[in-house]
Amino acid sequence: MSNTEETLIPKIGVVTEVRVDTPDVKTFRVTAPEGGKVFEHMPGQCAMLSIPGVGEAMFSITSSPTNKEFMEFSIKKCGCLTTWLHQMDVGQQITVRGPYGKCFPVETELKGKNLVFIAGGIGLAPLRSVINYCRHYRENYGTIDIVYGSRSMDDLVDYQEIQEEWCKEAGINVHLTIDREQKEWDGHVGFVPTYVKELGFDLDKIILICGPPIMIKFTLQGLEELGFQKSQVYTTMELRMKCGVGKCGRCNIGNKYVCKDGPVFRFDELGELPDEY
Amino acid sequence: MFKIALDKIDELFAALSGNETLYLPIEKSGEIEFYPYEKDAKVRLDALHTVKSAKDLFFPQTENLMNMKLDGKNIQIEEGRHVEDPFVLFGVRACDARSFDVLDKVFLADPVDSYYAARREHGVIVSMACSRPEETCFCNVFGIDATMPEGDVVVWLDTDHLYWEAKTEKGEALTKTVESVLTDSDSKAVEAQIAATKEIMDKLPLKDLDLTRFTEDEMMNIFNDSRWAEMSEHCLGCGTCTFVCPTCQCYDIRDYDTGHGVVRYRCWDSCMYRDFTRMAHGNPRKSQLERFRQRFMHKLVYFPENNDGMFSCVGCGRCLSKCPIHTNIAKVIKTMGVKEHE
Amino acid sequence: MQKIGVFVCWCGSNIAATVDVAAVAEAVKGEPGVVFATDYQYMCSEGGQSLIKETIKEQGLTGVVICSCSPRMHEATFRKTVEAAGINPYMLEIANIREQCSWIHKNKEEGTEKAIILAKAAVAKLNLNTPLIAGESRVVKRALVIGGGIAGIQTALDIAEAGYEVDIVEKQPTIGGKMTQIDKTFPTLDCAACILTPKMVDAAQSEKINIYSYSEVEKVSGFVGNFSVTIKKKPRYVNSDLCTGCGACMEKCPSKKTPNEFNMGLDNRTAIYIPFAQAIPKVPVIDTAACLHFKTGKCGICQKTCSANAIDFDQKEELITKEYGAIVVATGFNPLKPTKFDEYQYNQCADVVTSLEFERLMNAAGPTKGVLLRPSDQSHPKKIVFVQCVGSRGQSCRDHSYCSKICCMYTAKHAMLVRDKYPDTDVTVFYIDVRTPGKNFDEFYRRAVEEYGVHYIKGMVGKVEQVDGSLKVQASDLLSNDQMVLDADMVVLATAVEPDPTAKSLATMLTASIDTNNFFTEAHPKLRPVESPTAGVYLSGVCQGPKDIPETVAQGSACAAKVIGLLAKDKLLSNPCVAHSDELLCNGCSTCANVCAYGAIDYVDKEVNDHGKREVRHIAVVNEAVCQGCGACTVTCPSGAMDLKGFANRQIMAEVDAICK
Amino acid sequence: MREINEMLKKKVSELLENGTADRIIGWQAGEFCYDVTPAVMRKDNLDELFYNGFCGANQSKYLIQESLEEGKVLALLKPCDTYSFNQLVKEHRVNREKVYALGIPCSGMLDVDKIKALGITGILSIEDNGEEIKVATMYGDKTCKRTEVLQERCKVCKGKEHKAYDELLIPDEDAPEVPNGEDRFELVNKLEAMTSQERFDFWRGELSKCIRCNACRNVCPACSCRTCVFDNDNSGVAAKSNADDFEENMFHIIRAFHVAGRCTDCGECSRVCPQHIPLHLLNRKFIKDIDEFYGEFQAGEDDTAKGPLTAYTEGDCEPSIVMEKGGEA
Amino acid sequence: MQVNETNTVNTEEKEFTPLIVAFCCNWCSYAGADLAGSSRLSYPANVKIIRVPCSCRVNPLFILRAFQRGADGVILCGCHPGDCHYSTGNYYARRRMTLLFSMLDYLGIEKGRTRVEWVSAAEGAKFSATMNDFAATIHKLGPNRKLRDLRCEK
Repeated sequence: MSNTEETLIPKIGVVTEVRVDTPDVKTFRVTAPEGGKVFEHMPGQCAMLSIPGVGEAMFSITSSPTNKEFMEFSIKKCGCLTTWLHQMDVGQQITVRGPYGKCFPVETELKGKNLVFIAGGIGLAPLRSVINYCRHYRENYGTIDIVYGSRSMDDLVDYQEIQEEWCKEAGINVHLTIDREQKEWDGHVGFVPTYVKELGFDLDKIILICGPPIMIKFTLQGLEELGFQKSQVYTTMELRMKCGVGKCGRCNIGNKYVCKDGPVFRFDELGELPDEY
Repeated sequence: MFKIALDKIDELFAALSGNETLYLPIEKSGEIEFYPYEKDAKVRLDALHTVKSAKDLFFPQTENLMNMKLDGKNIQIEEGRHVEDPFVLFGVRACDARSFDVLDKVFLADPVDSYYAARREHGVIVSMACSRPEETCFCNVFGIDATMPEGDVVVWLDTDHLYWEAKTEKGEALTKTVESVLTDSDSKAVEAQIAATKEIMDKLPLKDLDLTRFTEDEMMNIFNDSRWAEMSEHCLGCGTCTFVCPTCQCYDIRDYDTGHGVVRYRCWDSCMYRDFTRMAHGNPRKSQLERFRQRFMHKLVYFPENNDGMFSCVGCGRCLSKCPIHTNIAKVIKTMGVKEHE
Repeated sequence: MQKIGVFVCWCGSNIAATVDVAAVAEAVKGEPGVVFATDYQYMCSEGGQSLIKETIKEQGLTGVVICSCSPRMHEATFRKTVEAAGINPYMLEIANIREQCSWIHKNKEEGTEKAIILAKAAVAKLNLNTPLIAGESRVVKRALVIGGGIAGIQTALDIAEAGYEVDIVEKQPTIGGKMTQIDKTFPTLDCAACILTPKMVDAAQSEKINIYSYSEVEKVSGFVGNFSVTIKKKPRYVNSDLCTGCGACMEKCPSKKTPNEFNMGLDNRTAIYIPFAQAIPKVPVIDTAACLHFKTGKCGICQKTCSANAIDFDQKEELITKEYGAIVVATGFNPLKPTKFDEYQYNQCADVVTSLEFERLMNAAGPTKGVLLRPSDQSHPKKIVFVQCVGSRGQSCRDHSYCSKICCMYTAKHAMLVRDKYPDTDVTVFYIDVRTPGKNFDEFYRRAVEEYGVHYIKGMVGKVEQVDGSLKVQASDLLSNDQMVLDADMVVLATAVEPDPTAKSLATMLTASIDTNNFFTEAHPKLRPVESPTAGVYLSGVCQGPKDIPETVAQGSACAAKVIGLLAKDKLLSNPCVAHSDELLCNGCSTCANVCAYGAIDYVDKEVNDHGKREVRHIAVVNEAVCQGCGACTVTCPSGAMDLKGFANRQIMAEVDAICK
Repeated sequence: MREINEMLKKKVSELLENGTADRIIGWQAGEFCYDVTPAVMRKDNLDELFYNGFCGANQSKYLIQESLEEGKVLALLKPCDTYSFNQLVKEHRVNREKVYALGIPCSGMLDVDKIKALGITGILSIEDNGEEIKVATMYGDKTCKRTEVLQERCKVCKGKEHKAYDELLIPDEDAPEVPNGEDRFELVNKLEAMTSQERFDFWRGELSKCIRCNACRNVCPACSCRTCVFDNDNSGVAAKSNADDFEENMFHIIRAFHVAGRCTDCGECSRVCPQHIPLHLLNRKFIKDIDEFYGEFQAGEDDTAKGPLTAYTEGDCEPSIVMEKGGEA
Repeated sequence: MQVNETNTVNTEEKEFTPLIVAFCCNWCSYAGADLAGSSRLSYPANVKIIRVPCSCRVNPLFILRAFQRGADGVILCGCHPGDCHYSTGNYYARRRMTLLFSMLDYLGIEKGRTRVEWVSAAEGAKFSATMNDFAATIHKLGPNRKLRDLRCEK
């Protein structure tokens, strides 16, 4: 049985690399002070990061557990803490605790399945971990499709990795789209929900989706029109959290605690919960 | 069973506070709370309730978790935990005594909250039977017997004696330390008092509150009940009900920069507060209706669903007398306990 | 996180003698954000400044702390320095370790310790600084002068002289103001008209000056450099472009019984009239209240008479909106009408007159052609009593508490003129004090007493009574403590100067402030006497407080100099350390606007996005071009929505924290 | 009271019927005889409307939100509520156009906590005959004097005149008088007469009870900020609990300061405090100082007057006046 | 209930040097302090000046903050009434501070710990004399114990 000493008391992490992904998203590489990962995790799990004196918040771990050297967090600047995080340089220490929550069922329900990842904007962050995990254990999974959209070309997170690794890898179909026409862009233009419908996936696939609420809402509608069941779709949620262990009450929705029972939910499970997310 | 004459009760308190801190209802500046016993303290065993509940002793309103020192880019963490000293909590009413069970479900569930666990372990609870309930009492609704509270030791008071009975090993151990001031007693006086109290309890106006809907009806039916709107309409969004409640356990973790380090502490929080779930880009509970509903849904539906039907309310009635606008859980149970359009 | 460089100046031995500068540099190295710290002999020298610039580039600094002399000394210098190296000039903080440390402490240990704390406070503040950019706004190269009296004319002429356009708005049909009604001026006794009318002509003929007579300011918006003013041109019913000013219409007008304002109602005028012969513009105006055409629909004789076809009964009120860079208030004064002073019988006796009425009675162009005659029976008064301080320096509600300043002198002038022209007339002046500060003023007053034999009695007039066509004046002599009753043929009341009644509404339009007496308040009573606290609004003449003509003209010119200084700029750079209201926190309660001396806070309805909730709210918005950055609003705002850039709550608290560490 | 209750019901239903307003904020009976709750009612549930000696809550703060909503709301204002109402209108927090203010008479409101403090517990019903309060309890019938259990604010009633209204239920001159012989500054004077240390101990005792539930703030019609500085994490002073004695002082000093010159002395802060901290004594101190230093001022007397902290005179007293005044050092 | 882990350090053992925070308006008093400096008129080194644009910028929060963090005295200096650079700022400050100080006194905080002085840019001597006097007053009052935050103690 673990107790508070391991949950509320954080560990120290060191920022070893800062990557500017988009004008408002940076990816931070974090290791333990002595090197190596601060802790192990599974794809979809989260960690509480904090700058002492500023605040603490939950972020999904965007790197794959298969990476044994470091963890990565892609963070969009939107509030007080994230603004501070964005000001960090290499060498800065932060506090890290976790891992929290349930992961995507990569070792159970998803195993052997054909997967479609649908992401919008910063929503790629939690899915990136799963994608790279599945790439690593490629033989365990069927086809992989990735639909990723953003406001513009500049807002695509991890664009380099997408282009240089995912797009080049056999057996992975990457479908990128941006909201509005742009000079340098020769790919698809349009919103993710419509693009998903245009692509029209086979019904034998499992969908993993993450992005802005409005995108999820319309994509889900589209998927249902295509014939998908809610039980075929997984998502991950973002709520305000403090303890991470289902005690502080903040992320309580219905009889679930997102930090502990989530953040990964299947849509048919979510349907039974109050719409307070 | 032991007893001690009330005019000698200071001897009991002196004995109890000999080796460890004794907390009991003491009046200071006109209000009663569990304060450490000291000579000349105004002990108020006659009072039905303290303002804050006894949970404060196990889950204090503010508690340091750790200290952090910053040096350039480096952080050092020092745990702010301290070794818990044993203490006695005296005069806990049946409702508050039950509230510890409710809190245990949260804090002792995996992963255990070691701060809470340490205090639970080090605290001996001396509960006190009720003999003069008030109109706001409805603990019976939750199957609590106010005349026979849970606790390591139970005491009963009549007009001139205090009766003492140990119920657990911890209680027995405590009894040993105070045996010298107690005398043996039979249970007749206590039985008579219990009978008298039960008669009064039958007159309690809220004794018949019906909870069946909360466990039987679908969660979403109750959630979507339109009457939440009118019930919550004038809620001020303050935290009074939450902070006087013996079972509310939401907390916040905050940092305080002292100028030579950062203290990370946790403190009580309230789901009634507007910023409880607010994030930079939005708030899933935008209105007081949603926040109000969350508090009562949690107590009456979500919590029982996860905890074998145990409600997160013990009927102490504090919120009934303290709510600035007199909206409270009794009204919620009465209104929402009946299906809409029935 | 900022990247801060700290530079500790020795100032030769000025600092280094009592502060261990190297220790200061060393001590701040561990502070959050500090990536570089050093000391140097003279930070402000060429070498020191290049050291700063180079370090900024080498270290990629985002902010600089300089520990040196007072920011009042070199803040501007160092701001330029850091700006030259590419960082925002407001990412600079100065720790004052000379004037406020090394120069006052003798013990080096103590001095060093304090310098370290001051440096740390500066670092703590700088960590929260954000780049500030001074706002720029254009300057409309035109000024508006409100009021066409001597103050307004002087200001307008001076501005025009410098080559800028000026509009004068005058509510009367002619410019000239009160000075046109004055006969002679003290202490030289030259004729007012002779010195004023040439200036009026100059104003009318200036290519740069545009006169809106018979017009009023209707609305003012905008701010310094960019005011937009709506002027209401009242209909004259005479086409100014066509009218030749021949006056034939006035001769023929059958309605001749309207009291003549110019002569203080001491004679009558026609319904169509030009106030006086030298009026500018010399275009008549029809008084619709008196005109038979407007009253009955008949008549129209003037129209028939006018050979230029200038009469236009259908003329309508006209609204003109123009932009101005500066606004000058020159609304002047009115003499108090002593209707509430029953003891002087002003309402009852025609021979009790005010000083301005007396001016008209003495004036060659006045109702009596300059012969002093009693209004009641047109006889020569033999005994005249002057009463000073009527409505001034009093305590009761009908009085003003202030001294009207000019009455002593003009009363001396009146007394002297009467004695000069009619030596057989007995002249007595009742006064509280005689106040004659001014060049040649006291000499003037003494001449009145000594050469002209005017009786000055320190005392108050208690009562004036009319008995058989003559006046009995009851008074007390405060020096001899005698009660007396004087016979008089005429009593002249030196009535108080009052701000023009339009002052209050105009002040509201301009968001300029006025005092309890309705005089406009200056930006600083000593150092900025011709500016109002509202940027771009200037004060000329009596609207700011009682003044005589030379003072008025001097202030008019001073005011013009200020306006010219403003208009000479192409752009205004505003101080970026101004207040800013957080739209999500603002309650719209307007408390901040109540304490703003500059009218810099507006309220607007704005859609805001409050954590995902969109709604329209009524909230405060600071006009950055107008805000002066005092911070009064920030403290009055309970929610903390209002904050001051450069001196933000968090920044000041960070300094407090660092000092109290 | 019963008579007024009937008149009120009739008037309200008339005003809702004829479309003067489309809803009303009134009171609804609660579980017990004393726990009256504010409630919005419309034509169809008007019969729940209710007015008795426990309708003390100052409802003017609700009008901030109500006046943002569609339609006109009917507000029932007791004489003392109109002060807060004026103040809110002055600060543009309540849209006057959206409120129809019906002035209702008040003969002093009762404080159930004071009844309980007399040892009367287990209350089943309360009868108020205007002079005496008869309480039926689980432990027998009790009586007490009405003046004994009046709310704090009623003991120093501002009078029966309504300072703002669209209509009065009964003319002010016909309304009952609230016996208000007490000097509202009595306790302030008493504190001022203490030594500094005694005052410190008094306030420490009181403020250390504070549980930071924010009831005082959330009920206060002057504390109408959308986001309080103490809730705003960016303000630098945000706190959720009194982690140190200092924070108890800080919260209450600043709260009193923020409402200084705006507080109408409605006493809601003290009424709702679960710990019965006499918070109104902080506000009254400011009121007393303002009266003494800057001339008598009653916030909410009208909806235009400039507040004493947004005004000044050149001859104002210096802060050093505090050195000469007050208790011993 | 609060649980604080901070140990109370007995500071009385050391010689007491009061910590004084002085808020000075930029236009008059800060310049007055500079003048005191250029005239070499000394005052205790434990007086630390914070520059604000005007005395009306000083929020009661800042003053309480200083005490919280361990200041023993707080003084606010501004232009003389009537001489405010912003014409009216110090009038507001005067009312605010009068009320705040009165409230602190009412709460039992020693009266002498807070002060307002009007010091013009020409009054270097007054600035130094004021600071000397204030420091002496605070020294007499002893350390601020009533309005401090235990967490912030070293």
